[in-house]
Amino acid sequence: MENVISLWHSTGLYNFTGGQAFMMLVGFLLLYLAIKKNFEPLLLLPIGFGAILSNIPVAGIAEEGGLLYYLYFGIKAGIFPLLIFMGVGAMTDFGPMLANPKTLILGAAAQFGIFASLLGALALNAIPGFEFTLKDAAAIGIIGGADGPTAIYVASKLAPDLLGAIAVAAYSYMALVPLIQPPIMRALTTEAERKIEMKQMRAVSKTEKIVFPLMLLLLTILLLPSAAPLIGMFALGNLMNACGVVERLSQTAQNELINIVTIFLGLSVGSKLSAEAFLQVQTLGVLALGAIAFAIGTAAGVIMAKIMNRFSDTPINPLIGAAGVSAVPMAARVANKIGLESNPHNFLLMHAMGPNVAGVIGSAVAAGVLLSLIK
Amino acid sequence: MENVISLWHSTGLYNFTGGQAFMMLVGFLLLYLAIKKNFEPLLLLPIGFGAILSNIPVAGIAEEGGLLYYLYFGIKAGIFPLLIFMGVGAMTDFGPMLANPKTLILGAAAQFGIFASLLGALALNAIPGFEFTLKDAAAIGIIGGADGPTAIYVASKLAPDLLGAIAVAAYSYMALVPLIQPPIMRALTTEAERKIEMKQMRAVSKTEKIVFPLMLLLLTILLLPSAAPLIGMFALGNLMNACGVVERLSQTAQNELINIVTIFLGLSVGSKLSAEAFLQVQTLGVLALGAIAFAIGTAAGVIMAKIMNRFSDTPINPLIGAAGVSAVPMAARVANKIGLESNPHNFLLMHAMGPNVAGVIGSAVAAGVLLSLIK
Amino acid sequence: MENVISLWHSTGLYNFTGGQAFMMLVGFLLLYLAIKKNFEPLLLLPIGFGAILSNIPVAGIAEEGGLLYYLYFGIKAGIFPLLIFMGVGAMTDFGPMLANPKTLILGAAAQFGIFASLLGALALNAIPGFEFTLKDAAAIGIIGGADGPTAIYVASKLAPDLLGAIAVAAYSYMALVPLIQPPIMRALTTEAERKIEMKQMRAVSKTEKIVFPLMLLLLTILLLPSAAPLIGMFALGNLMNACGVVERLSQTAQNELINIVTIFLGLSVGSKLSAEAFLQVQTLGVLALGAIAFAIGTAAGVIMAKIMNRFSDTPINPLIGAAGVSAVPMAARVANKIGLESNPHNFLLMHAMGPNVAGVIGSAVAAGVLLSLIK
Amino acid sequence: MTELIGSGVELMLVGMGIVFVFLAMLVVAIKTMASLVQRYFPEPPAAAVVVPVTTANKTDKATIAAISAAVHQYRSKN
Amino acid sequence: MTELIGSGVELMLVGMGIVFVFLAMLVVAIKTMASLVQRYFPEPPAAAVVVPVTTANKTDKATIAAISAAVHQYRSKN
Amino acid sequence: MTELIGSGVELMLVGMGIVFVFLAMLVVAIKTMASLVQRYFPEPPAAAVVVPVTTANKTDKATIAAISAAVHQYRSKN
Ligand code: NA
Ligand code: NA
Ligand code: NA
Repeated sequence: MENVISLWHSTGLYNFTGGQAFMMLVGFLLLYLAIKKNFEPLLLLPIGFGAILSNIPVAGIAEEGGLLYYLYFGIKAGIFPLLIFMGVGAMTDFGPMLANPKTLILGAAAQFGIFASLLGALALNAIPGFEFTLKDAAAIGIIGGADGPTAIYVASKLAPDLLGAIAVAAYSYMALVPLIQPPIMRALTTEAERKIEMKQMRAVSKTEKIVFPLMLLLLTILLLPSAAPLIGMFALGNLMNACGVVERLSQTAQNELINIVTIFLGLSVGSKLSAEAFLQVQTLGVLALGAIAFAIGTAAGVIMAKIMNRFSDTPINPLIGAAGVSAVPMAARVANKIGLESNPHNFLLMHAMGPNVAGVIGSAVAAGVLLSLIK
Repeated sequence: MENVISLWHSTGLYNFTGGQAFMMLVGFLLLYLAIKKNFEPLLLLPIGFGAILSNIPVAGIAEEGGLLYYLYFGIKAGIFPLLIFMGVGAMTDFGPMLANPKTLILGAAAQFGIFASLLGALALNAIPGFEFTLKDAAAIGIIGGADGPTAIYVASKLAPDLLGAIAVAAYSYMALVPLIQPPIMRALTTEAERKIEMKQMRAVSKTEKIVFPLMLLLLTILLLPSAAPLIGMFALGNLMNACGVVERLSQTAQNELINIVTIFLGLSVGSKLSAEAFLQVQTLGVLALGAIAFAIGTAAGVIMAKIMNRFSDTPINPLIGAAGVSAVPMAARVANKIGLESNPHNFLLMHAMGPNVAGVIGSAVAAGVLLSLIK
Repeated sequence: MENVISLWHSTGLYNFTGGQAFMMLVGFLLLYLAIKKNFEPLLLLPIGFGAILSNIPVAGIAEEGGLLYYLYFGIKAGIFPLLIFMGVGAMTDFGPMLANPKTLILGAAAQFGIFASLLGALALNAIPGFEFTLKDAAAIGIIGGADGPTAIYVASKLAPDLLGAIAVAAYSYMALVPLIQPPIMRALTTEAERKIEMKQMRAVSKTEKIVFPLMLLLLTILLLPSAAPLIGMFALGNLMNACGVVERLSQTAQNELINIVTIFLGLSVGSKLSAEAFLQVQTLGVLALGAIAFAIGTAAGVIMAKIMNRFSDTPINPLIGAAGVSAVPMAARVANKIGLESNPHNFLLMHAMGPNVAGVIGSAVAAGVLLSLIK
Repeated sequence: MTELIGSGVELMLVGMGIVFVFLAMLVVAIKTMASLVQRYFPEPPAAAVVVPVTTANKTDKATIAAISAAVHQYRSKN
Repeated sequence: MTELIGSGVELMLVGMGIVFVFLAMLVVAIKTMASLVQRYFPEPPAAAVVVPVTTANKTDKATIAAISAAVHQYRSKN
Repeated sequence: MTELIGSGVELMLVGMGIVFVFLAMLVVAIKTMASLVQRYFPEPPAAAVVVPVTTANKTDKATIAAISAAVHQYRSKN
């Protein structure tokens, strides 16, 4: 009898708090979005599952001694996002960007979304209930970088409490890029602009692809060493792939290693979706500001592309500016699709890949600035 | 000369203790069973090798600062068994069980072996030399779950000193299922019963396979959160495989990740095969009780199947009850083989897979009960 | 304005020290050698990159809390070199050595390079500026083992400060084997000796290949337990491959696992290439002695092969003695190539593989002696 | 000693009880789920495998196709 | 509050400035690099890659080709 | 200093001694093992010959082994 009572006292039903139940629903919602809506499933499925696991009463999976507690160390120490960034680097082809380097400027412009939403977060403090510090605001702004590992890395350094909400927002909006971007892109461009065909790109030599990551690293070292962990690991992965002499390391970095780390990272991020941290009015702010960041970044990229088109000797289709937010390769595909609607013979995909990968560099640079200036 | 003497004093020959030598023999025996007798070689080979390495005098491979000391942390923290369980989940097809859910009851019945041998361990205390605590008894009983990661997980929490013996017993008896089960199955069934043909199963939709792991997790959360780490990771692996949208994570979980963790887990389990811990009369008790647990579990499964066959509207071949102990997929194959002996047109394999995978859930539930009630 | 100044103060340009700049050049040089000259790129690329990352001012990637700081734990604890050795063991075929066991003696002779350069390091102390301890000298000598993981393992135990220089020297000279060895081989042999054709080898059974790693381990345990971690993990990998029943573990050990660990090990070794540790006159000593160690090892192997040829009933081509330094499989290929120059019908490759893999055992044994005798 | 055996017996009764209750509830849950799925999300048993797999991994497939196309293009270009 | 906003505005100006300066310098660096490479290490677009790749990664290439063949085979079978 | 050199010389003598003794014992052990295996566990040379002789293309073999392992693994799984 004693046992039965003690067993009843150890059930989830007896111990549930409303917050835990709600966060589990959030977890199931993320699983639904991942599986049924195909929202960045590689990340949102483990994140959603981690949210469920960490909110189970009694089990203590995210508390000291639990699995997610140990895995979270990989985020706290910055190991997981950096290893993922290495794998992403190994998967990235800088060819289109090297063929048309001025598209880098589009990748710079789109980072405006980061700083605009940073400012937005600070402005939200005017509303009672919001009390974002500068660190919080910077971590929220980085959602606008549209780059998962960068967002997680920055949030884990500046605002670990917001990490769950920030990661969820970042990956959700990346999945929503095909919905968020097109109206903005259409509103800011004329039909004539969308019809612009771009010049065939030159071929990029293997040497250039090998030298580029080293050059990128060198510039980072000289100017912005606080971005060196992110850009360094990205450049390492890219170099491993480009140089062709360590093929087996490159393959492992972009397959098994990134897969293992993705499972662990997703679960650990999910473990930050606790009721105390997530069920705050601040979370609504994070979600709203994240969407704004994506929208502003898209607009900034398109407008910059329009300006460049005016002054450039070769035509630039403004649609490819939207790809500057990164969200590789989704944003480039969106640019291609909108371009095809106006001109069925206009394939913008490769042209949009330039600003797209430049956006990854751009947001890593922005992350370095934030990490360096905000103490 | 000094060097030569100091060298002689540093040889294994000079430093060997009888216990270490004996444990090394145990290690070599395990290697022999793994390689020549094909006894669960994926686990018993690393376990045997770990036993040898950890009993080398002077080298201190399992002592602080040694490789196995560090690897063992993965067991102490529960990380390795849970990651293996995730991989096993990704490899498990619940289709046959979902097509015929009442076979779950067989997976429940076969867990009787766990509790019977728990009781047996306590009864053994009547014999001088045995002093099993309730925790020890529970850890021994879980051998009857016929599921390696579950046994290791429970033993690492309740009785780390017995971990080596328990893991060895669990994997050895799983390998011996084709010898242990058939006589019991034949003794408890009539020729007519063994000839029973079962109805062709219905097809199970993909949606059911996706919903099931979530439903299983939900029930665990509500009723038995102490089983949530085990069942949660199992459900995660299963969901990753069933949902089809994270194929690369699922493949990594059931290949490279489980392989890496298996090597580490095996070596670390082997490091618990030290002379002090293993060369106890208790170990004989563990080995004997483990065998009893398998036998009783098998019998309970068969008897329950006979009872169900009496009351069921569709015929149930009692042989498939034996598969309820889990030992996937060996026990299901044994049921199939014994069935074919009596009726060469009777393919029970798929029907036995239902109770077989149900047994995995059953022993994880039993583990949850033990972990929850024994403090 | 304040921000701009603070940003300038946080640039690499402002914070660079001469030492850091120099070490970065060393890192870039290693990348150049790896990518353009194909010098052991699997190791020298990550090592070079690690050298660059760890010398970035401000970023602190190799300091407490940085990525390379955490990764370095895997070397400090001996985990990475041992896991790599397991993978190397899984890739090693002892067949040629088992077919012709007396070639093991060649693998023994070539270890003379280790002890000669150990002595050389102590002699260098006569020159002001050099102050090598016995531990330092032993760690330097092990470069002559021509075996990366063994050198890193020993250096991490005896002389962590020299680890960077030792690892770089070991891998560089392994890459330079086709340049270092031929002149020595030609100088010590006559044209007639180089023309010697060797007898076709006998076939080696699978049983022998399974028993050998266990026998090797047993001998190590009895005589030299201090070599047991290295030889144990090597034997484990070899056994996993030879036994054929744990194919999936063996494949993972020699592919994904070794690749992951190679990336981590390389980066961590690179993190030991700091200005303070590397920019010492001692480093020049390490580099010089390493080259001498390779040369003496080669000579000792060739001379021993000449002696054996005189007393053996079957002819032995002295060139295969050079393969005894290990540097698998480069040294065996060099022996084959030089042999072909003198006799275009003389294929020495398989005959040279015997001393080649024996050299791996030989240097692990030498490592055990050093670790055991030097306190 | 007897007390310990008593705890063991109690543990056995409670434990087997929980295991049966849990798995029995799972049986009910599975049956309910199956009928709900068959009513609201019916899948033609044959097509069931073919259709969802292709839709589900569409992006992965597309990605792989795109990547391999890119690789081929890259190789032919260089 | 206003002070915080002030910091934010400053951060935005400095931050976007750095991002633009950094990427603009990268543009210059890439262009310089491209012209240097094309002058001193010209590669005939077709052959350039074929030769070094085949010598350096011969085995890796073969491995990848074999694996991708196996994967295709596997897919077509399943 | 001289003392250190002395230790070094001693280390060299002992070290090379151990290395030779160890590998010489291994030679004896291998020969004993080989004759025991050939007497008590003889294997038809047909299968054995193929493996060591072709080690020249070790990588190709390894590749094939890896692929066939992968294929087997796939098959056993599916
Ligand atoms: Na970005
Ligand atoms: Na079970
Ligand atoms: Na060697």
